[in-house]
Amino acid sequence: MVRAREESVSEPNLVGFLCKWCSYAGADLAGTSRKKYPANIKIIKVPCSGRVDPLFILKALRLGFDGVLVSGCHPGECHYQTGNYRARRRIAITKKFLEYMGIDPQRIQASWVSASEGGKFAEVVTEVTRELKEIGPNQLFTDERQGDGAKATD
Amino acid sequence: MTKKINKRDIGKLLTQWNQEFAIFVPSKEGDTTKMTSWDGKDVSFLDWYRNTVIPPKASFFPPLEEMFHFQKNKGSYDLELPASDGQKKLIFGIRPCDAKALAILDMIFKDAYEDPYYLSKRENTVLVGLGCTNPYDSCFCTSLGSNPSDSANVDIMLTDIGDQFLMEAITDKGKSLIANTSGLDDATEADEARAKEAQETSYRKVTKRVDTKDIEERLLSCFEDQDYWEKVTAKCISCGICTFLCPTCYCFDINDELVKRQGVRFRSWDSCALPIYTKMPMENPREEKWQRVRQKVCHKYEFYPMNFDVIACTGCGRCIRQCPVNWDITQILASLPVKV
Amino acid sequence: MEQRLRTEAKTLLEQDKVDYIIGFEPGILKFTTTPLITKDKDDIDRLVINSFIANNLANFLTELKGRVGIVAKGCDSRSIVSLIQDNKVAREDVVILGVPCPGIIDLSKVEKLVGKDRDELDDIAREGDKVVITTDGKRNEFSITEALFDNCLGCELPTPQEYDILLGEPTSPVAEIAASQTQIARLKEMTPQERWEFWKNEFSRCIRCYACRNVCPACFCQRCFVEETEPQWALPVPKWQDNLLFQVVRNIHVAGRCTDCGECERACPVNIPLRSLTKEMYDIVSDLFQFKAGMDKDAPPLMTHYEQEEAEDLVR
Amino acid sequence: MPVIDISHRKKFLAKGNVYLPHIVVIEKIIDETPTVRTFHFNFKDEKLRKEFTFESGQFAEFSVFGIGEAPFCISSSPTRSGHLEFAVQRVGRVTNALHRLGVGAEIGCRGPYGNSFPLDFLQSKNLVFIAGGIGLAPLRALIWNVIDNRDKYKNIDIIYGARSPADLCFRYDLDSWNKDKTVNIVTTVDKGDESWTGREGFVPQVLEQVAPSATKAVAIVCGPPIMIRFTFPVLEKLGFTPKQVITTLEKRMKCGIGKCGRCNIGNLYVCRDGPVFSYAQIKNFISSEY
Repeated sequence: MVRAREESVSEPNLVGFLCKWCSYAGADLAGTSRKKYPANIKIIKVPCSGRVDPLFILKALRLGFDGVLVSGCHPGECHYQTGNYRARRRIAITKKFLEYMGIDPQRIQASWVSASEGGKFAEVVTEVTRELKEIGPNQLFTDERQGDGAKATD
Repeated sequence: MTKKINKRDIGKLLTQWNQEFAIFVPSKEGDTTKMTSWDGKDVSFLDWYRNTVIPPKASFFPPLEEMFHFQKNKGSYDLELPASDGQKKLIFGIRPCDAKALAILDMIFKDAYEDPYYLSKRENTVLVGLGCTNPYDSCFCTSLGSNPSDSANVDIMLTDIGDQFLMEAITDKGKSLIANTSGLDDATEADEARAKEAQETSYRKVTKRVDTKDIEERLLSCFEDQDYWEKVTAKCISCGICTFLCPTCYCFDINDELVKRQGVRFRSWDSCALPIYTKMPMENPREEKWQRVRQKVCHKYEFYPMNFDVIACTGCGRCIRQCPVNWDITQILASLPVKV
Repeated sequence: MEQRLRTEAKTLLEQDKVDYIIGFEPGILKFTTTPLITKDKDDIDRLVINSFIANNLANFLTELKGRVGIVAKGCDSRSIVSLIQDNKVAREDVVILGVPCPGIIDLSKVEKLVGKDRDELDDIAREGDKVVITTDGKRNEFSITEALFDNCLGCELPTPQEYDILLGEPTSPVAEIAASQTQIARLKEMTPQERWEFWKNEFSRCIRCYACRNVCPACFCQRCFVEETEPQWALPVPKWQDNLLFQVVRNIHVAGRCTDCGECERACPVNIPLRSLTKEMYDIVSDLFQFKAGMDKDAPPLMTHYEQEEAEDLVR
Repeated sequence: MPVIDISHRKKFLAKGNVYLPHIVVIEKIIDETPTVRTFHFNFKDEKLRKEFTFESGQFAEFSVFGIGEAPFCISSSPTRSGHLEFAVQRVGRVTNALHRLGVGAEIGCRGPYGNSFPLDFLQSKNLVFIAGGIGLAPLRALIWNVIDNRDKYKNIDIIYGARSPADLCFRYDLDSWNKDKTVNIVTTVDKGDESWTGREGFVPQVLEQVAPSATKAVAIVCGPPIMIRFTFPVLEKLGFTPKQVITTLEKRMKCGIGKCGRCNIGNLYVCRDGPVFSYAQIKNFISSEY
């Protein structure tokens, strides 16, 4: 899945933390039902959206990813009852706080995608990718030595 | 060869030296102070400078330093040392305590294996010392064999004599620099007398004391006194301020970063106050705060003297001024429970 | 107040109601105080309460084993309550000696007001809503609002809400909210790019001494994420990127625990305006979830709680 | 100060810079236990491969580039040429990375550092080796040296313990040393399994049972700090004086050359003044710091 960055400089790199009970299954369904969505997303399966420490989001941005998507079960449908509600609080403060730091809040995205919503998953990824393309590559953590915002994808 | 220079001509002097040297002067950065590259005009530090928060050791042993680069090439590695700029440097206004600290650091960095990063910068640098006229209430250099006008460890020493600085060449490096510097006047006997008087006045202004007599033995005798160390370290928060800002602390860490097959090995300041400093996977010999503080005190006043015959503290007082809980090493040294 | 404190503290030790007393004693340097942590009644006479008791002593609670009598200003008492909410401290193990706090004097502001360093001053005295700074025998009067810490200017509850013994009459807030937020307001006027550059610049000064973390009562993790090596979340070296990542994540991790006590900023040896981060997070949490840290010891902590309907507009 | 002549250790600096590693190649990997591997390695540089020398007990700093650097003793004996060896227990970031490497991988190596076992002092003495777990690695560098010069030394006792039978390292060595009738080997495990027929019990206890004579003997100890701590008093009881006890220590190290500061015991640095110490040298500071 590692693209040669040189070939498509403007293509955003997105990392998705997907809850294994719903959104990951939703992504799977999008694939098996041949819904088209951009291949810009690198998926990391997590046991619950509540597992996503804002640290993961920062680390992804630090590594040069252009955006982060956290996706979990719809409110009320968490496999562990409350994990997604907690994720919601965390993401809300993270998004607001990073905006204050000077990071475009659109780089931090969240969605509720159930296991049956393959279509919604494809839509979300398409939409987020388009938005990330608009705001341009993540140069936040680059400095002289790393030049063009090197990706630590290897 | 003693000269003098008008204070208002310091800008001109630095401009002249700037031809040959990169000049570093005390500067404000935000609300903190350190030695940074001179901008070619600002000499306002002459008005506010007492000492910098970040010690000048940072110019020789920076908080973060690239040791070498490595490139990964199909499983093979090419290593490359960073190119030396070869630029000669001059630090203007270093205080006697900090200059002495560099002499202390020289010992460890020359010991056994030469440390190429530190020593190359050291060899390339001229130290122009500036005697203190207004030491802090936390300074205690006079207890450690130095004083606010100590010229022992600089190349050129300046002493404030009112509108002028008396300028003494101390080392050969300093002598040849002064010989090649124009616009200096010869100092008169009266100037030297004034300097002497100023030095004596400064000496008296340092009022804080530590008693260093038999300090190695005293520390050894209470090394195992856990109750004592626990009590005097209770308020320590185990941050790295006192060690990072200490002009004689030299501990460091080594870490790698690899991004897209391009890597760097860094060395960075480290501190014996942080638990992770000695942490091994199964065991930490200095897990407890009192052990770490004891290490800091003993290293400076017992172990370093055992190895190099000099106390690794110059009495600059930074650790006292900057401590968030106002922990004071001189209180510790004064309260050691000595077992005779 | 000081006399009352000494009496109460001595009684607590004598009646074996606590194992330790944590308070303040005069520092060695002029106009400073230093934490006094003791089991010994003979030390009690050294306890002081004055305009320089800056430290948030709640920080020591998670470290001490046993029952503790602790001197607490308004913000400190909220830190204690927050620790109780997080089950880090048991309410019955602390005796809170509450100090109604008229605001603490920021020595670096005083130094700037008169253009002299702390040790060059003869006296700093609070006289009502004035501060009188004497240098070279000369009195300089300033409004107290010019000399207090920023967080004291914006303090909502100077009198501890949670206490066992209140050592004086309740005080009212200084309430110079705008003055306490000047730096944040300045930042908010900037473009996002300018703000990022600002923080990048500030964090390039950071030396990673971790004083901000270690002085913070809300930072009580046994092992901080920056010390993890597998995976290594942040390089343990003072690169601005990792310094910034550390501080941002630290702020997110203490969201809902931070009481705006200002200790991180005060401790920072290179003067990074850390309170401009902590206070903004405090406000975000307050705006989004109407949550303020350490107000109610029986309330669930911010991050363990939720409402059915909230912050939904941020999710797709 | 303990001025020590280390000029012989400086022969192999890369480009004159003590921190710059040489590139070495892993030639063979042996699984010792589920968590310990021995790596056979050699220098990439032809000349260094021929000229590199070291002494039993010395260590080197090994780097996995991009991950970091860690010290390991050279566990092979200088009396056996052809390649060098070091053994690694998987416990942290660098050791995990080393365990992920395969034959042919390039790593960094700088050294040799530290002092070595005092062969002159050991000559004509009875030697009692006491090791726990991977602590056998540094002693192995000496044991092979001694066995290859067998006539210079008197009796050899080896007391070696591990947590379980599966945690015993270098079993192939134990087997070959055992063939020598003048070498007495006692192995023990903290807790045996069904197939274990040997001794059970901690090393210090077994040492007390075996009770080697202190007469004209030297004990050489290496193992986890807790084992070392409990072994010293037993040796004392058996009549060994502090000078008759030699140990090689491990602490967290970074630079390997006595500068980075963390590995001190009192004024001595494990990397520079050690890792081999007599108990007499360190007993002032060891109780509360090791």
